[in-house]
Amino acid sequence: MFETIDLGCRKGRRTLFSGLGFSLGAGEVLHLAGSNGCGKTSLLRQIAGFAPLQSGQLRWQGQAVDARSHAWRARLAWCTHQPALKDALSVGENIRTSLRLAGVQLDDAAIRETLAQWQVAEQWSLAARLLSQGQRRRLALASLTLLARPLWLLDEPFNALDDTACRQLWQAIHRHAAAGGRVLFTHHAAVAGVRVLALEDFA
Amino acid sequence: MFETIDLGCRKGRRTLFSGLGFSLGAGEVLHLAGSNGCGKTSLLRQIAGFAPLQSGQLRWQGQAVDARSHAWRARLAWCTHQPALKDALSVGENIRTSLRLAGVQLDDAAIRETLAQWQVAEQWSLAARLLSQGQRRRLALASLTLLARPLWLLDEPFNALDDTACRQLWQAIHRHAAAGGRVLFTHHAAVAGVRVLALEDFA
Amino acid sequence: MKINWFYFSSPPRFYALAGRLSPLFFALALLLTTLGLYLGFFVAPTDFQQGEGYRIIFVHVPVSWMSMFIYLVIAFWSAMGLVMKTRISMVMAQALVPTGALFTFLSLWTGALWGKPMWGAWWVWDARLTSELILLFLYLALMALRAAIDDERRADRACALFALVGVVNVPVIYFSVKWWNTLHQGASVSLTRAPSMASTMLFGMLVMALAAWAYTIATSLKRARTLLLEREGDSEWARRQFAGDAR
Amino acid sequence: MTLALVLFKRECALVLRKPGDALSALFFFVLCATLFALSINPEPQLLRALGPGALWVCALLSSLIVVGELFEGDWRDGTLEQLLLSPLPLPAMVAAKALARWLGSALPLVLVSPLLGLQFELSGSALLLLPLTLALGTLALVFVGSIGAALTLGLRSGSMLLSLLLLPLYIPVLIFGALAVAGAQSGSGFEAELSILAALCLLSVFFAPFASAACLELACE
Amino acid sequence: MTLALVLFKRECALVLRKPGDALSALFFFVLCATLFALSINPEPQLLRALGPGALWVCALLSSLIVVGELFEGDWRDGTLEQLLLSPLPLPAMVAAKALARWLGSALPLVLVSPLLGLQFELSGSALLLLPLTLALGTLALVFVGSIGAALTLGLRSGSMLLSLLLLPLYIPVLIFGALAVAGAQSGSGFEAELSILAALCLLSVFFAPFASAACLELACE
Amino acid sequence: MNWDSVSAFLHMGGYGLYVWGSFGVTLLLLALETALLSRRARRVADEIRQQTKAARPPLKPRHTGQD
Amino acid sequence: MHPQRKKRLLLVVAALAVIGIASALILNAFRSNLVFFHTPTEVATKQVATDRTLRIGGLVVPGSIERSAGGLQVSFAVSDKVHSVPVRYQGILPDLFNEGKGTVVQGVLGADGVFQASQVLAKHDENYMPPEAADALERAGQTVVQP
Ligand code: HEM
Ligand SMILES: Nc1ncnc2c1ncn2[C@@H]1O[C@H](COP(=O)(O)OP(=O)(O)OP(=O)(O)O)[C@@H](O)[C@H]1O
Ligand SMILES: Nc1ncnc2c1ncn2[C@@H]1O[C@H](COP(=O)(O)OP(=O)(O)OP(=O)(O)O)[C@@H](O)[C@H]1O
Ligand SMILES: [Mg+2]
Ligand SMILES: [Mg+2]
Repeated sequence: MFETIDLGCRKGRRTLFSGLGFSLGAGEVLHLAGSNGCGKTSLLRQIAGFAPLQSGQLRWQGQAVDARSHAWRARLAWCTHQPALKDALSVGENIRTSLRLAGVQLDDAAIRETLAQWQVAEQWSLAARLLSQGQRRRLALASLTLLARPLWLLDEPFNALDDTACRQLWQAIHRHAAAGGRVLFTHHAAVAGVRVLALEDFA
Repeated sequence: MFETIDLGCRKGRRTLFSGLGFSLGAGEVLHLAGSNGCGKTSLLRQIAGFAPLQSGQLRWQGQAVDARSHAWRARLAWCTHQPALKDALSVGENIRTSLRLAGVQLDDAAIRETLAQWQVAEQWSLAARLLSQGQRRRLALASLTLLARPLWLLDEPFNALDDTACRQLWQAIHRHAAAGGRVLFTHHAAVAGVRVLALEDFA
Repeated sequence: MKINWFYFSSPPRFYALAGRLSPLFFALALLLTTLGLYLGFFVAPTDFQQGEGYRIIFVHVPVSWMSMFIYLVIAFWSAMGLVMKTRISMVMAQALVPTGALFTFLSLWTGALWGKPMWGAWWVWDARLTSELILLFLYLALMALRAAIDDERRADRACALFALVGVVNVPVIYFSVKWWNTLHQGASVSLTRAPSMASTMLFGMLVMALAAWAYTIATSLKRARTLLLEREGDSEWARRQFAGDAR
Repeated sequence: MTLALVLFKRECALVLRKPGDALSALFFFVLCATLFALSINPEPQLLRALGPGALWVCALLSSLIVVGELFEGDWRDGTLEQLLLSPLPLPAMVAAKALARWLGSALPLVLVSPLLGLQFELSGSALLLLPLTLALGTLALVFVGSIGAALTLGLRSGSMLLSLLLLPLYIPVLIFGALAVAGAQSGSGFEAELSILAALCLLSVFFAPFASAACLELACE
Repeated sequence: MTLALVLFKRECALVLRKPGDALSALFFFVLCATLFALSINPEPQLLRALGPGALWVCALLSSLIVVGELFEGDWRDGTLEQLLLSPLPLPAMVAAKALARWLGSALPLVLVSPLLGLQFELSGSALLLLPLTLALGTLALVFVGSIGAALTLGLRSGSMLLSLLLLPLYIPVLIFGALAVAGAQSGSGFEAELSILAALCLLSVFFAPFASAACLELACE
Repeated sequence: MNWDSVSAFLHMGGYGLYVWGSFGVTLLLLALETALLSRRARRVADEIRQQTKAARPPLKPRHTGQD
Repeated sequence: MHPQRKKRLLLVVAALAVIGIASALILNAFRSNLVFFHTPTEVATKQVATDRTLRIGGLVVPGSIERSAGGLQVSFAVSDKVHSVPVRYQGILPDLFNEGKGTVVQGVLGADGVFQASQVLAKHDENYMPPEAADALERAGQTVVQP
């Protein structure tokens, strides 16, 4: 069980949210909803340990965790609007090294297979700078699914994706949940059949 | 009448589209659809004159136009995933100077009113670097609506916007069309009641 | 009859023409070099001041002239390419750069080798030498710029613009000896007065200069052909060139 | 014209908002000159022989740094595309930006230079001439540099290419600038060098924006 | 350890893919030294007196440029956040990046330095010692510089702040490096300076990554 | 004829090193450029030949007779 | 006039003006001294500073070359036919250095008025001819012109 207790966030003189708590069991998917600027990204960054917790705590299996510890970060997969691609390297090199740096050893064949599912296998030897916005997104998501981390933190992952890629991402999310993973994502459209946390309730 | 005749685009050894032609009358809105990487952004950049036309021509009221000429560019409003904000300047300074540079003279009250419609008036004196993704988008769109250019070229304008902002954008588009303007936009979801150009028909 | 100047600006026609001319000029260059070397070493007499050392003139002057002239030609083709938007102009501009850089380097090299025994220094910072060094930097910059840009069209135009910006340097090189008092000697050969040089010497030098011309034409045409193929390798006309022996 | 003024004001606002960025050129200049002065034997004769050249080299290197980021920010955040669509003619835009950059980065350097000249034991007239030549020279360097900045915008290997491209264009300015100061220092006259410097400055301020504008169009592709 | 190796390899691949970026430090070094030599009267005596100090100053300035962009790219494109989530300890990551950067940017400079030494008419043993001290020195400069780079990441006025922060840390390296070469040049011995330089190098290579790692955590907020 | 012997020719009145250094390097570099150029030309030709072969659809005589 | 045209015309006029001013400035520069070396006259009339390295160019005065015992120390005078400057030098001379020929010396002017050279360069003219022709010219009373 992953829980957050009494999280809060102030920016300047404005309180974005406070007293925020939710829990996320194994296999659960949580949709973090709220209007632009209400603090979704800020919350995710706190959970990932990139911004300090301003109040409250995070708990994993009932134990308080330090969001900046290695042990905690090793559980996370993180995907935002910056796809973390090196423009000068090819698609293949990019994904291969980013996986290896995340501690995942996979042979090229396995990587290519996943890329093919995301329809970017053809671009394998294209420099990343030449990719379209959607293709960059797809690449980031493909490497996400290969990481095998229990908790996914996705900030607007559906941005810039076309229908096929959106379906692919849904499948990936559900597959991850079915395997006991947890997913916390932000999205602006309503999604049927997924638990919603409206951030504005904590404003 | 704005027309494109026989446009084509090759990248590397791949042909993205060829023989592309469409026309866009006054008051028309055209949805440019296609999967990720099919060339929507490339097409828009050719029309805006940022990338050279590889074949064919553009016509405005029956006359061929040079996409790199000042006269042509003065007709365009351009909005992509880069909101053209200076991180160090405040929201107010940003929008004020970008409007003046585009040749529009407006007093702060008028600008603030529009910003209020887009719900970013509160952030008037916040540095742009502190804005959330959606707020940056909103700002870019607010300045777009103030520009009073006849042809809007919007690359995935709905990205990162929440429901309210999306509705706001639709209203702006329809108002622009009703006033005789033309809108060409890319979007991944299907939109009811808007003419669609499927780019993949020209692949 | 009206001459169609754009006739050879079509890639296949240019390719064919260059293919015919290039070997011709190579042969001419070889011939003229042999003749020039013979004249320079066996016919031209010793100089009254510099002894046998002056024979470097037969290579130094042709390469120096060529180094400046090639830059002018590059600027010409660049301007043509920017204004007329003909692809061949840009290809020609690109094709001349390495040869120009080579000649500039050789001008510096032979000049330094000549300066040591005659002046007593490999190098001095006088106006002629400095401006010629700047010319070398200009050529190197053109090559580096070309190499750094992936998109051919952008590379063409960027290099053309840069070449045009740098062209002011050429008159500076040429007139430097007149405008400033330099260690480098003044012009021995000029259009406005009789050459201050014995005619056998002058003749050898001119033959070598013609050889340099022929070499430049041959090399640049050949390189232009290659560049054209590299650029338009998958076009119909390029494939047709090799259709015969592709079986 | 008024549009150019608006842009100019925005650039100035940016400079004022992030003074550290603009002043980094000044800082680099001071650092470079001081380290050079420190690294040699502090004999007046030696220092005086070295001064004009060394200070000018430092100014040139700082200008190279100034120029490197002239269009970078606008290009990265999409402002450049919007500027291309504005009614402001591109050369005017380049001129406004270059001028603001010069005011923000090079002018402080010019003003500080006499102090550094003292460090190199420059004499009276050379101390006066140094800022004058530097003012003319850095103006030329920044404007000519804008061509290089526009050409290398968004390229791999940008910064090296930039220095390679600008080297041949910068050397004449360096030579005449240093010669003028050295001439004033030795009392052998500096008018000729100064007027050539002024000519170079005039030509580059007027013509470089047109060349840069053409290059910027390419960079946006 | 193997992860650090992966990162190291990626950095090397980046260097190879954009050699211009890495070599810009080398180019700056050569440029700086050459222009400096050019700007003064090329008298052997003068040059020889100047050589060690001037070359070391040029190397220091180039290192400053190298260091400035150490984490910038990773920070901008989101890679730094991913690296924070990787099992690779942060200090190891810093070390891998700094080492790769040193190999790509500073080593060429070290290798070329004897040629430039010739330009300044350095004598035999100084010519040999110059690359050795530069190798040790630039290693120290790059590693110490990584602290500054991490501290100023994403700050307004980054580059000025960076040089300001690093200057006091850099000066000891400069002094001992230049002294060692000058000692070899004049034949008055250089062992003491060399061993201090080696000590500085060792200390900074070992401890700087830990300091930088702490600063990087702050930068990502 | 200016020269009494081959050694006088090589000696070049004491300037042998300079004169032959100039001519030698010049001829060498020009030859090198020519060689590199023809190698490059050959490479491009080979590449296109291979592509043409690959692009040609096998056993479709209809297409070969075009033009 | 059409405003667009007017603007363009204005621009052209401005360009011409800029070119004009610039060329005036440059021409002005060439009228004054812009030099690789100074002449002995300039040195004699103290138009150059004496405490720093400079270059002096001119002809070696015939009969002025004196070699010291070791042969390495030379002294000679450089003149531009108006003034001449005595020069002292220790080192190897270039092959073309000779009496009546052009030279450029680099060094410092001492307090005693003797120029202490650290480098001596030979400057020759643009004439090339066989020795016989030069002899013939000389016999005809025409000296070979020096620049
Ligand atoms: C690195 C040193 C040198 C460089 C860069 C250099 C450069 C040049 C250039 C660019 C030219 C062609 C411009 C013109 O035709 O006026 C030239 C011509 C010439 N150079 Fe040099 N030079 C160097 C050294 C020398 C030396 C040491 C000598 C003789 C001792 C020499 C003798 C000549 C001659 C005779 C011409 C032909 C002038 C004419 O008739 O127009 N050069 N040099
Ligand atoms: N040099 C190249 N070689 C091959 N393909 C290339 C090259 N450069 C770009 N491409 C391809 O061109 C396409 C560019 O597409 P563009 O950015 O216009 O797509 P898009 O329709 O806007 O996509 P998205 O919906 O993802 O934004 C991409 O598919 C990219 O992979
Ligand atoms: N210093 C500050 N003073 C006031 N408000 C601030 C300050 N810094 C940031 N903010 C506000 O904090 C909010 C940050 O929100 P965040 O980026 O988390 O939003 P979000 O929910 O992810 O929005 P979006 O859907 O647009 O991505 C923004 O509304 C921003 O205006
Ligand atoms: Mg957000
Ligand atoms: Mg797109």
